Amino acid sequence: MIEIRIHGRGGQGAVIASKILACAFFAEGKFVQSFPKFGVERRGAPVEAFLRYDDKKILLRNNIYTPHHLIVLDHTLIEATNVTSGLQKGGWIIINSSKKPQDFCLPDYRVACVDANELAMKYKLGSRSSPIVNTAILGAFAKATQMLKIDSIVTAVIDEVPIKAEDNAQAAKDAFEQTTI
Amino acid sequence: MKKVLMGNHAASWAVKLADVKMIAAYPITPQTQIVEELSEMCGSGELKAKFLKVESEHSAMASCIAASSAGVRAFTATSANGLALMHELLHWASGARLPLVMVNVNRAMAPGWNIWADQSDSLSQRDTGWLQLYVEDNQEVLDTVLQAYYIAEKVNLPVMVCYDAFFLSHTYEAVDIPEKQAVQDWLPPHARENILNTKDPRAFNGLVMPDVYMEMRYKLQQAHEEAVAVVKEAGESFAKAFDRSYSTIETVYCDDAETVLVTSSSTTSPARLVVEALREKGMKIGLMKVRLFRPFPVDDICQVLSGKKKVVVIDRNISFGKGGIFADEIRGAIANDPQAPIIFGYITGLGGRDITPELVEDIVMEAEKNERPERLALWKGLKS
Amino acid sequence: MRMKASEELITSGHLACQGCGGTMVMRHALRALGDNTVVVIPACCWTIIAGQFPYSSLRVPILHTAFETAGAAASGVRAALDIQGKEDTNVLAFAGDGGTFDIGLQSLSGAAERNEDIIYICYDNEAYMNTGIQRSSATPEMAWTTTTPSTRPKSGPKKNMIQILAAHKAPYCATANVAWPEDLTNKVKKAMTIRGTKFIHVLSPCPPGWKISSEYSIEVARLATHCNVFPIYEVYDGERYHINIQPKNIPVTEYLKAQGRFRHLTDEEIEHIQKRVDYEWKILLQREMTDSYHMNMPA
Amino acid sequence: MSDHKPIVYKNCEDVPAVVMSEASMLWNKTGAWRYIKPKYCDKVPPCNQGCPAGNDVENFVRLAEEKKYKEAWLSIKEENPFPRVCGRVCYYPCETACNRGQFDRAVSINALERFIGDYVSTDTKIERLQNDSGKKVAVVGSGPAGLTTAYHLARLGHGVHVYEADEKPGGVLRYGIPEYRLPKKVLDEEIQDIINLGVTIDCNKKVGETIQWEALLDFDAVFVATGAHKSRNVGIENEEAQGVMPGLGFLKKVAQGKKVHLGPRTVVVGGGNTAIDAARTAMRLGSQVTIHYYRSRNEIPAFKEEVDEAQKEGVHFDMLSEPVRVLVDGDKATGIEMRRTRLGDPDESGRRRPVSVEGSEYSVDATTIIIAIGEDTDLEYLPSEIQEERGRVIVDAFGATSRPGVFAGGDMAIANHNVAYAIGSGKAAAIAIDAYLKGSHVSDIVAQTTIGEYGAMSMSHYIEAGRAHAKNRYTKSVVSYNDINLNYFEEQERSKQTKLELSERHQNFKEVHQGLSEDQIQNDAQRCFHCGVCTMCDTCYIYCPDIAIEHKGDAAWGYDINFDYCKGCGICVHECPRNAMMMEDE
Repeated sequence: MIEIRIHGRGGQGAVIASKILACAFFAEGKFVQSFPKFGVERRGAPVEAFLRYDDKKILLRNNIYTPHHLIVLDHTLIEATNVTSGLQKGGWIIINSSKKPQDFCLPDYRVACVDANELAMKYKLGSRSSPIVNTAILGAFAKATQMLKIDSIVTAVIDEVPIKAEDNAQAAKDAFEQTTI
Repeated sequence: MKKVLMGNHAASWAVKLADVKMIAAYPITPQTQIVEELSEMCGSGELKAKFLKVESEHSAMASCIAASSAGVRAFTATSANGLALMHELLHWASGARLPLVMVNVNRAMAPGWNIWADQSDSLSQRDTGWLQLYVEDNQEVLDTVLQAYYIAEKVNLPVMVCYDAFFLSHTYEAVDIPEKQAVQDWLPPHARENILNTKDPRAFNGLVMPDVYMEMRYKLQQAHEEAVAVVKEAGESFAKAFDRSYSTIETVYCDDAETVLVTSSSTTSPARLVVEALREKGMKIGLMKVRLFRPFPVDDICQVLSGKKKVVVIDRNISFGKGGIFADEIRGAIANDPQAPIIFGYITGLGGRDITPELVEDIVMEAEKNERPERLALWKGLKS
Repeated sequence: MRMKASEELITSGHLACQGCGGTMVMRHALRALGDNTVVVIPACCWTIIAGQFPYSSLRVPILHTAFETAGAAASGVRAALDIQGKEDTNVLAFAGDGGTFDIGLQSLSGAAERNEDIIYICYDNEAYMNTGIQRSSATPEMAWTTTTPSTRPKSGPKKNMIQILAAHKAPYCATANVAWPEDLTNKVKKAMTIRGTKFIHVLSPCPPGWKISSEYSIEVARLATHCNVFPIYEVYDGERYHINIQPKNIPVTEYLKAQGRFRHLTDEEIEHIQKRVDYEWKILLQREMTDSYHMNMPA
Repeated sequence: MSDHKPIVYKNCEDVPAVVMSEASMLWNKTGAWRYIKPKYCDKVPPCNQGCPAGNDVENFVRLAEEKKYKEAWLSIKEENPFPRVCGRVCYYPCETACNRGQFDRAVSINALERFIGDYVSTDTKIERLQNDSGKKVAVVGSGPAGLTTAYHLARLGHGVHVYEADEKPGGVLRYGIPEYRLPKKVLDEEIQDIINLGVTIDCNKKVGETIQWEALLDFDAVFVATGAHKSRNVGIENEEAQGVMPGLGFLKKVAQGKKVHLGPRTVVVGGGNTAIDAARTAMRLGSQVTIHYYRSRNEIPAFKEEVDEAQKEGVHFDMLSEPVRVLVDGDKATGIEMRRTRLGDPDESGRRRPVSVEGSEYSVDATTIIIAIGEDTDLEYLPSEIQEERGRVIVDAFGATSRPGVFAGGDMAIANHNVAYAIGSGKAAAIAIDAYLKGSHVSDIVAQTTIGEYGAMSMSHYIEAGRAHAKNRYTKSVVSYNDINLNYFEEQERSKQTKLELSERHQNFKEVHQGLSEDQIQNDAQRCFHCGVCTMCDTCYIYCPDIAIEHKGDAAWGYDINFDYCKGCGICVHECPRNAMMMEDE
């Protein structure tokens, strides 16, 4: 069973990202479980969402404390919060950032970056002040982890995103291409 | 069709499939997405129902009672304080013998404000005459809401489907959504006698004098007793139609078990892992999931537990001054059995505290270690 | 409108007190509504008047419902009827003043805000009569009740329900009085032609509660209007006022002296009530007048 | 399942699971809650009590309101053969009594009666009520009393022979009331209705002269009503002079079409109706007229309206003046000496007594002096066994004299000298004679037939006590103004009769009052309170909280009270607009 934790800010779509990813894994035949950090979500405040997938039915009914991988929708969270808390060594950290992986000092982990903000702007997803990056970054996740196919991500995005589904899917595809590892 | 759905949306889908005609609801976390989704469904026209956006849970229940009295399938959903606000009307719905279905997403009662999982809200309503089913995962949410209509309309009693806040309500899992036609074939169209009808005008719920009130209450109790079989029948016929089977209780490894772990709702899932692991270690342990709480399936439970050495009950709820409610109910059910086991009642996970496999194992091992419980209410997971 | 007793939608044998005004309200309302009507009754005198199980004193279906739920229950019935294609069936919520002014105000407000297509009649006997004359927020100022003894009578004026409903922009609000049955039936008939929430507030004398002899029931109710204590008017869309019955402007003392519940009043207190009544009446007249300056909201 | 029986659940299984009604509450006989019970009872409207002729005023007003003019006419005719006459000449004590008068103004009952009479009479026949009894009754005098008795007796099946001293029937109606108030044609037509019933009117037959009293005794009964037509003398000097004439005599001559030469100035002495009639007649004959009356305008006994009309027509009034002597030139009167009076203390009638003012004499020129200070009866032809007192035959309430079988009525027997009373006395006598002829006792039917306190008799009560409309009427309980529930009435203007233009009233005898139009009649009929009489207004029905009042049905009049359910709240009685109900003990 693999556990993934997504960090974001309220309104960035961390929970949706978690769900889309779950759908993508589900499409690849996995058992999945996706859920937000059970709390009080407020716009702008740091939020977390979780994802489990497995080859058998998932029977855990608790929060994820020691994730295998992280997705970080906003690189400022890395300084602001202890994102790597409980993260298992060698795990991936997929960061939305124009910086390069080596710019982050995360020695125990594998880091991948993609400028999802730029992609969001390119496809006019969200606004400049609050770009919607949750779909694009999933392309980076697929690219970096290779745990699932980009096509699965694209299909899930198209199924799950209610508006601008194609643009979101394209953003994910672009991210897949532009991810730096 | 399988879809990744949050528990709340699984409930919404069931309501849509059941062809519910009237929904009245008021927002409360963690129930809200159920009715948000239903609102979307009504808005888009895929569900042809009236949706009353009432000003309180109390009015939601009042409207549902009224709509059901007027002969249509009605639905509402709530949690915690919302449910408590409905309390009076819960009696009204059962006393009026209405086949209402309500989802209650189990949430802790305030104060302090706590929106997380805790069964105390619905268990506080155990004496209102409603049937109560506690479910474990999102698939069961959908399947049970459908069965709830089946059961309710057979016994003319309201049914409450309960599941844990966030652990199910907000958690996405793959759910197999039955075809609409298949559901319609299995769940007969809503057709009832004794409804508000201007062609045959009757007064409902009027004054009942002492000379017959007791008989009517007796009939209500009778209906509850009969409902146990109906719940089983619903589960069996559902299994035939959809290949997923349900009953009043579910047992795992109980036949030869010396110790039986008893759980309900989402707590059952980690318990399955624990029992599986302990079995592998050679421990004679079984698991009993109690799905039907009202009516309490006394016979089914006693049949499983009679003769066992120990029964360990995990309660994510408490009846203050006594202890865990499932544990207490089981004690009461089996009290007259000469082969009654020793019952360990554990309270844990209140207010959304995680129940991890480690915690469950801890509980089981502690019970295994002690000959008898020190007291009725044993607490696990308190800060030390 | 002449009907045989057997054609009336309310039967004899009901359990109302002698001279009950609330019973007359139901009778007049049903004369207008006809048999294609569902009546929703929360806890109130009518819970009893309708007769105990297994009987009913109405020839239309009744849904007895909890005290505070008339608005919501009527909404539920409306929804269920509509979804079954029975849009032509009238839904009448029939509640007392307690169930309307006090405990049921929330669900009524909800229904009115949603503009449910229901007729809500409050038969106002100005106290909790069914439980034995306790004050409600419909109890008039300085009246005696069992919870406002004459040594400490009800303080503060009666709540203005029509204003509350008018503030909801209910399409039709009206007051009525059992002493003018035709006005009442006409209002119910008018309400039937208007979609949305119709609220009719009917003064309903209660001989035991008002401490009057039963035969004075109508006479005292009539005085209430002629003394301007209970003006009869309509409010359309919460804005346009129309007074239906021109009062004879009789001094309130005539009305008050006719009732035991006001027996304790001193001349000064009566004077105080008179002043308030005059004031309220003037305001009502002004509201009616303002009508001519009223600017309609653009469509 | 019967609605009228309670449902009994014998065992637990019987009890339904759902709280749902199975039957109505009709099994619950709430009549047992009652302490006292309501009752419909028609009472006496004050107009009915006030009508000396015993008209069922309220009834004919109601029928007129329903535009059932023929029924209204028949209703009057049941009591009174002279609706058209009364509609013109009655001084309408009914209107004086009318409760509406205290509210705004009385209903125009008199004009209504006239309208009904004029509207219907010519094409409707009055039927006899009973077959020929074989009995014969002699009626002496064909004035309103005699003709009324004749009329009722004929309807009751008796043979009636009327003896009239004059050449034509009608008495005072024909010879005392001028044409402009009562056209002879109207009178003739109403008399014809009486003749049509088989009544023989034998004119030019005067008892004691052309027929003897004894001959009358061959009849089974005798009714005498020869009126009061002997004009009183003032008792002053030269009263017998040429140019001085009695009022009634003057009017009779005019009525007979005889030429009367008045000269340019006529003085009328007196203030009664005869005086006014004489004055107005004299006006119409072209004379200037002055009325001298020894009290003031307030005390004048003539109908106020007549006095007003006279004044409008140009009659001068010289009040507080009394005649002293007739001034003559030879045997011809040239004027009259009058003297001023002043008002002193009230006399037994309550009016202030005139007191002569000595030394205030003055002369008035006159070519004619009409003395109209009252009329007396002439009882000389009656045998002594018939007792008299102060010039009147002594009779009981039904006109029975001291001699069995002989009855008397009209001005010769009663104090009130006017048409309505005469008609009333004639009817009372007819009832008494009928009873006498049948050998029954009048005393048994007094209560039943007397309406109210003033002695008016109801023929309908007499002939058919069981008739639907009269059935419940309490003959003594008169509805007062305070008994009326005024909440149900609004002020409404009284209809006003149009009158002949003043300019058209000279040199002719055209009828002055022109009656009311149908619209006016409707207006006034609707103003009627219907005191004490159920009009099926539905007030009781609509307010009954217990649905215990039920219409009798499409055809029948009135309501039934279902005492199985009536809780006795009393609202129906209290709210009845017209006091046609009452509460009574269980």
